[in-house]
Amino acid sequence: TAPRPAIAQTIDPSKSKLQEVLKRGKLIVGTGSTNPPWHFEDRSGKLVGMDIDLSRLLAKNLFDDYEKVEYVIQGSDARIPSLVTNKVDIVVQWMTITPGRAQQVEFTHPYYREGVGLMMMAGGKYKTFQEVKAAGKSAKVGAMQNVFIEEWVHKALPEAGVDQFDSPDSTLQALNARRVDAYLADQSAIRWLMQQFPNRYVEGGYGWMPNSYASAVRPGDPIWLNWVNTVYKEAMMGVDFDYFAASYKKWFGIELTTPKVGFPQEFA
Amino acid sequence: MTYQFNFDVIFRSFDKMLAGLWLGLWLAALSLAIGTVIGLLAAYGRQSRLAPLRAVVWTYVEIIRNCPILLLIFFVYFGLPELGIFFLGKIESFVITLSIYAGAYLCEVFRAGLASMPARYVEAAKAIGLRPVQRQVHVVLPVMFRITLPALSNNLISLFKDTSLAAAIAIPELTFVTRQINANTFRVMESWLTASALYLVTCYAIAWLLRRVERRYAVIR
Amino acid sequence: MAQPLLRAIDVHKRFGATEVLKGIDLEVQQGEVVAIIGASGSGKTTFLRCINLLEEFHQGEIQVDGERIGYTEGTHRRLGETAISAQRAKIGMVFQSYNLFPHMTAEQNVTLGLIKVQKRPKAEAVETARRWLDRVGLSERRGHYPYQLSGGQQQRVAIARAVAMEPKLVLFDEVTSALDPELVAEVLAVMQDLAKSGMTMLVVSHEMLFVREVATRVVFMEGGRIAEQGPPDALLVNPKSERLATFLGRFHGVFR
Amino acid sequence: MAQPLLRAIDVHKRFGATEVLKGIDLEVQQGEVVAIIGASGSGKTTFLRCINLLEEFHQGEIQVDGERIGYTEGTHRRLGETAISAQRAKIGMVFQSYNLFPHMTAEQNVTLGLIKVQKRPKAEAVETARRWLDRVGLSERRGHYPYQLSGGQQQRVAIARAVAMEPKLVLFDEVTSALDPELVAEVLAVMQDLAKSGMTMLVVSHEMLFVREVATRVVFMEGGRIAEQGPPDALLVNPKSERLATFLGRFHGVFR
Amino acid sequence: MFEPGSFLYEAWAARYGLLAGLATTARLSGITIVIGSLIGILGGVALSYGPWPVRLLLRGYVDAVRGIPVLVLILFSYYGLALLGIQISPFTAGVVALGGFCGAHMSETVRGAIESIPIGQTEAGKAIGLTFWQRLRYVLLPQAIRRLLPPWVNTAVEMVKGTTLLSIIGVVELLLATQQTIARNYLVLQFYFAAGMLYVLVNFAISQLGALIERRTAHFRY
Ligand SMILES: Nc1ncnc2c1ncn2[C@@H]1O[C@H](COP(=O)(O)OP(=O)(O)OP(=O)(O)O)[C@@H](O)[C@H]1O
Ligand SMILES: Nc1ncnc2c1ncn2[C@@H]1O[C@H](COP(=O)(O)OP(=O)(O)OP(=O)(O)O)[C@@H](O)[C@H]1O
Ligand SMILES: [Mg+2]
Ligand SMILES: [Mg+2]
Repeated sequence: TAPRPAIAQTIDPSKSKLQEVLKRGKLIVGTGSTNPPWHFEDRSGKLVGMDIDLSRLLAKNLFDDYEKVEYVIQGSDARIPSLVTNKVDIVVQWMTITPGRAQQVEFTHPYYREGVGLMMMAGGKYKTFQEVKAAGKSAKVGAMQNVFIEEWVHKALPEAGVDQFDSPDSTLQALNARRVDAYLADQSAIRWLMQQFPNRYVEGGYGWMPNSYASAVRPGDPIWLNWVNTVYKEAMMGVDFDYFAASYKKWFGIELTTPKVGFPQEFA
Repeated sequence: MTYQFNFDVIFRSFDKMLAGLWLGLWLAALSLAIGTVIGLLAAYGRQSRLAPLRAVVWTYVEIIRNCPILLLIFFVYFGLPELGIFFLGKIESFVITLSIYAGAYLCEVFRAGLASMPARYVEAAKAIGLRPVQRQVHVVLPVMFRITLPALSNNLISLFKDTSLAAAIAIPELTFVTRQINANTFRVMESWLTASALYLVTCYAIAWLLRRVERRYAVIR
Repeated sequence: MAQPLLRAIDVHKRFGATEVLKGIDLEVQQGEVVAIIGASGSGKTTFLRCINLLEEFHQGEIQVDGERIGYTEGTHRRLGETAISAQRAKIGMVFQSYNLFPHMTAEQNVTLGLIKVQKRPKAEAVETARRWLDRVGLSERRGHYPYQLSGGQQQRVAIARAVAMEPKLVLFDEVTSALDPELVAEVLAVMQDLAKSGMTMLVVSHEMLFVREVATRVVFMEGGRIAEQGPPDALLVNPKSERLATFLGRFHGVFR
Repeated sequence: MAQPLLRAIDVHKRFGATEVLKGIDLEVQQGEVVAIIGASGSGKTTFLRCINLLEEFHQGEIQVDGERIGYTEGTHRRLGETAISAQRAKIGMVFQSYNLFPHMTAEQNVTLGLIKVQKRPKAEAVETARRWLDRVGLSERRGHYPYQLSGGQQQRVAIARAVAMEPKLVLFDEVTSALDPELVAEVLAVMQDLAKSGMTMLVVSHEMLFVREVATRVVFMEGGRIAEQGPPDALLVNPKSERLATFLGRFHGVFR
Repeated sequence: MFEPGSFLYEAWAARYGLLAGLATTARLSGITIVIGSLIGILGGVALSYGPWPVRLLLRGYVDAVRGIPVLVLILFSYYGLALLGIQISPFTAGVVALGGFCGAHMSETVRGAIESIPIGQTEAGKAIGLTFWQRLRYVLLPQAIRRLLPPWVNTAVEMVKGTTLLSIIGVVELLLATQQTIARNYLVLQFYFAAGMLYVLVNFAISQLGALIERRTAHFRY
């Protein structure tokens, strides 16, 4: 075959998702509705959470209106198909970046670094990570389904048994029903639960297995990806920092320090 | 069409899928066996002269048949231990759930079978002097089983399809394995296509086998 | 006269409010072949079913071989199921619709009662079954299931099943009416053969030609009572009562 | 002689490889009552079903009232469903198993064809149905469903349903063989009444007594062919062929 | 008893969401059952009387759809169709998948019911000159209804239960609405139990309705 010129696709800006969204007048976001503090319904039935705040920020930067978002609620299984089949403009749904997934979708800048930890019943058999570890084979850990999950658990707890569930509330229920001794979850989720039920659970006091959360878009559209990245970066480092910091405080209880002025920290 | 199919990642995990399929078959067969016993007892219970017994069986059948099985699985697995009633592993608790579920359906199947049992067979059995239990064992049950065989095979097939719900409590049958592959590769289309082909082929195989059994034991009435 | 094999004394039977049997008295001696004729609804089938305890009756008494059937005294205390089963085993019954067990071969149909009721060893039961199937001309069909047999063959298996247990009395309820004329002939031949061998039989039939050929005595039932009885030639050719004459109307010219 | 109402010319019919009708030729005049007798399997039912187009035949031709039935030419071009339905409407048929519509009352069974096929106004159809139900002695039962009627009554409704449409020809297939003698008498009376009124009928029956009473001509079928025919008294009493004599064997003593 | 965190308080707080979920479940089931029944009647008649190519095609549809778990059908109608360029809402995709599933089962039911009617009925209809459609309309279907009703009710109940699977493509029906409530208050058992009872109630009502119609049409026997 003939050698292809180095820049085969000259990018036509008018074909970008960005133009499509602007013309449409609203943003279509794929997300979930059952995973606090990321995306869930509050008592009034409104979707709220960290992922929702980010979606609203995107809308504000597109249309100067936080409300111009249409949420397509979907299960975790649906995150990639709905992008591939063009059902949504972007998926903002606590997506862990993996190189495997990156072969099919393009990830934005990460907006949260997550680790996993253990949570146990306050009156349960074990109260700390160390106790679980010491229990060895006789301890059983419950976790959300994920192909790496056994590997992750065994990194810190080489002998513990693992039970996998397909939703966070099933997993939590397994802990409540004492089907498992400890609940392995994202530390953000554990923090949230501890906050919701102050005396019911105890936290293991150890976190491991860092992984990054980002949004994802359909591959092959650098203009759209770049625009979303710009919004995310300026939320973490620039003009929208106050909004972003307020969300962090609200959902994770984390106080962010104001980015230093001077040399841009991200390139330091 | 913009999507590029890629089955390689699926076939790398194909042995796991087959193991999941095999497990599902076992769960279905076991549940059918236990469900048959429950269903038979319940069917006789509904014909009982004791009104309270009839009422209990009726309530059991109506509640179980009308409740989504996913919710039943949750109750048995999560609910009973929290209420301090029972403690079982996930496989056991799933088999119990599915058996109770199957029992409710089979109760209706057997009841219909008993009702459509021509009275003349019982009379012929009486006429040669068989005692009540002998009449049930040698005439009523064998004939009823043959009459209900098609319904039994349908039930086995739907039980097999229902084992896909065991994924909800982390039993590694086919659906669970497929979801695992999804979570890893996000090849959702490919993995579900493969899984449904496996389901379809298996259902056909079961149906074909059972039709042979039906033909073997057919009763021309 | 010897003790009658069957004695029915004033048997009454109701379905709900309607009385179907209004006092049947009948004695049948060992070796007799008694045919019961009568209009539809006159109670013939019901009477046979009472003898075999497939129906309960409400008054009167039935004795078979001197033993009271179904009740310990009057019609108040019904016997237990086990005792009743034992009594039924002494009475054979052949049904209009054959009622063969559809999941068993001809041979298994015959051996079931021999093995489970009479507790005979399996080998002996099979031996007996084969002898009887032979006698009704079905030795080659013993491995066949009922649906593989013609109506006449099924009915002959049913007869073998009943008589193989060597009952004191065999009841036949319209055993030929589901059959076409050629199959009727098959069954008729078997029954005549049995009659000759001295078996006591009670036969309900609508087929007057058949009745005349097989019966030693004919009983005419009418409205739940026995209206007339006598030897076939006398009864069928010269009916005494008006009602029987009407009933036989169509055959009147035939039996001369 | 007038044009025959029914003319069958060399009718052949196969089921798979076996030829069941091997060339039937028959002419029936207006007002005749022709009985068809013969051994089981000789093709009687099949012939009736060919006339009414419930079976396709493979060779030959059938005409009813001068009109070729079922095919436009030879046996190659079968008529369309609508045309066939129209032809069937001119031929009544009464089945052995009655085949009443179980979800309709006696009256509705009779009016269905009048209203939907003959497009008569409802009131007139009901009027006609009542007249016919009256005539077969069922005026009081017209509101009853089939399961509420006895076999004889059901069969009479079936006859009313067939004749109410005033067909040129009525086919009866063993209409009495599911009935007991008294019910047979009921149906026989109705048929004799119809015969007297000049209706053309083709009657298949195993009941020789019945045949002798009702038929003006008897046709004996044997192995898919018409073997012998003639007036009943001649044919039944003095059969010419050996085969018919054997067939009549059991009745031989009867018809003297 | 009524403080935040108690079941009654949370249930009251979530009432609109749960009722909306129930309404979606009802609407979905209703539409699905109607569509499925229409497909079923046409499919059943075609399976019994259609020319062989039609029968073959339908047989393929019926057998395939009945051999695949409903969940997979749902994923196909939502994402599979999208791959072919047909974009439909999750609700519509649910209707397509469940309606197709229901239709396959109903076709089989209708075929069975029609074929269980003795051949003599068809012949008697022919003998008085009724055309094909008249026989269907006046003789076969009225009798088939009776045999149809019990399996029809069963399938209807299955459909109601099957709507739970649409939560995966984001149709907020009763189960997903329940899960959304649970995600907020973690009263897992209580809310699953409540949802279960709602399903039982709805389905029980359907069965009772079926039984009522059955009694109404029981004015004849065989
Ligand atoms: N189970 C029943 N319930 C109510 N009535 C019944 C029952 N069985 C029979 N009868 C009625 O009892 C009467 C006698 O019935 P039976 O069957 O003994 O008559 P039959 O002489 O054998 O008539 P057929 O010649 O028609 O067989 C009939 O009027 C019948 O309707
Ligand atoms: N649908 C069919 N397929 C194959 N063979 C058939 C079919 N219908 C009838 N036959 C055969 O055709 C022959 C004639 O049958 P038909 O029913 O016409 O006989 P018949 O004279 O009416 O007998 P019967 O007195 O028993 O009613 C029989 O050998 C029968 O087995
Ligand atoms: Mg009787
Ligand atoms: Mg015939």
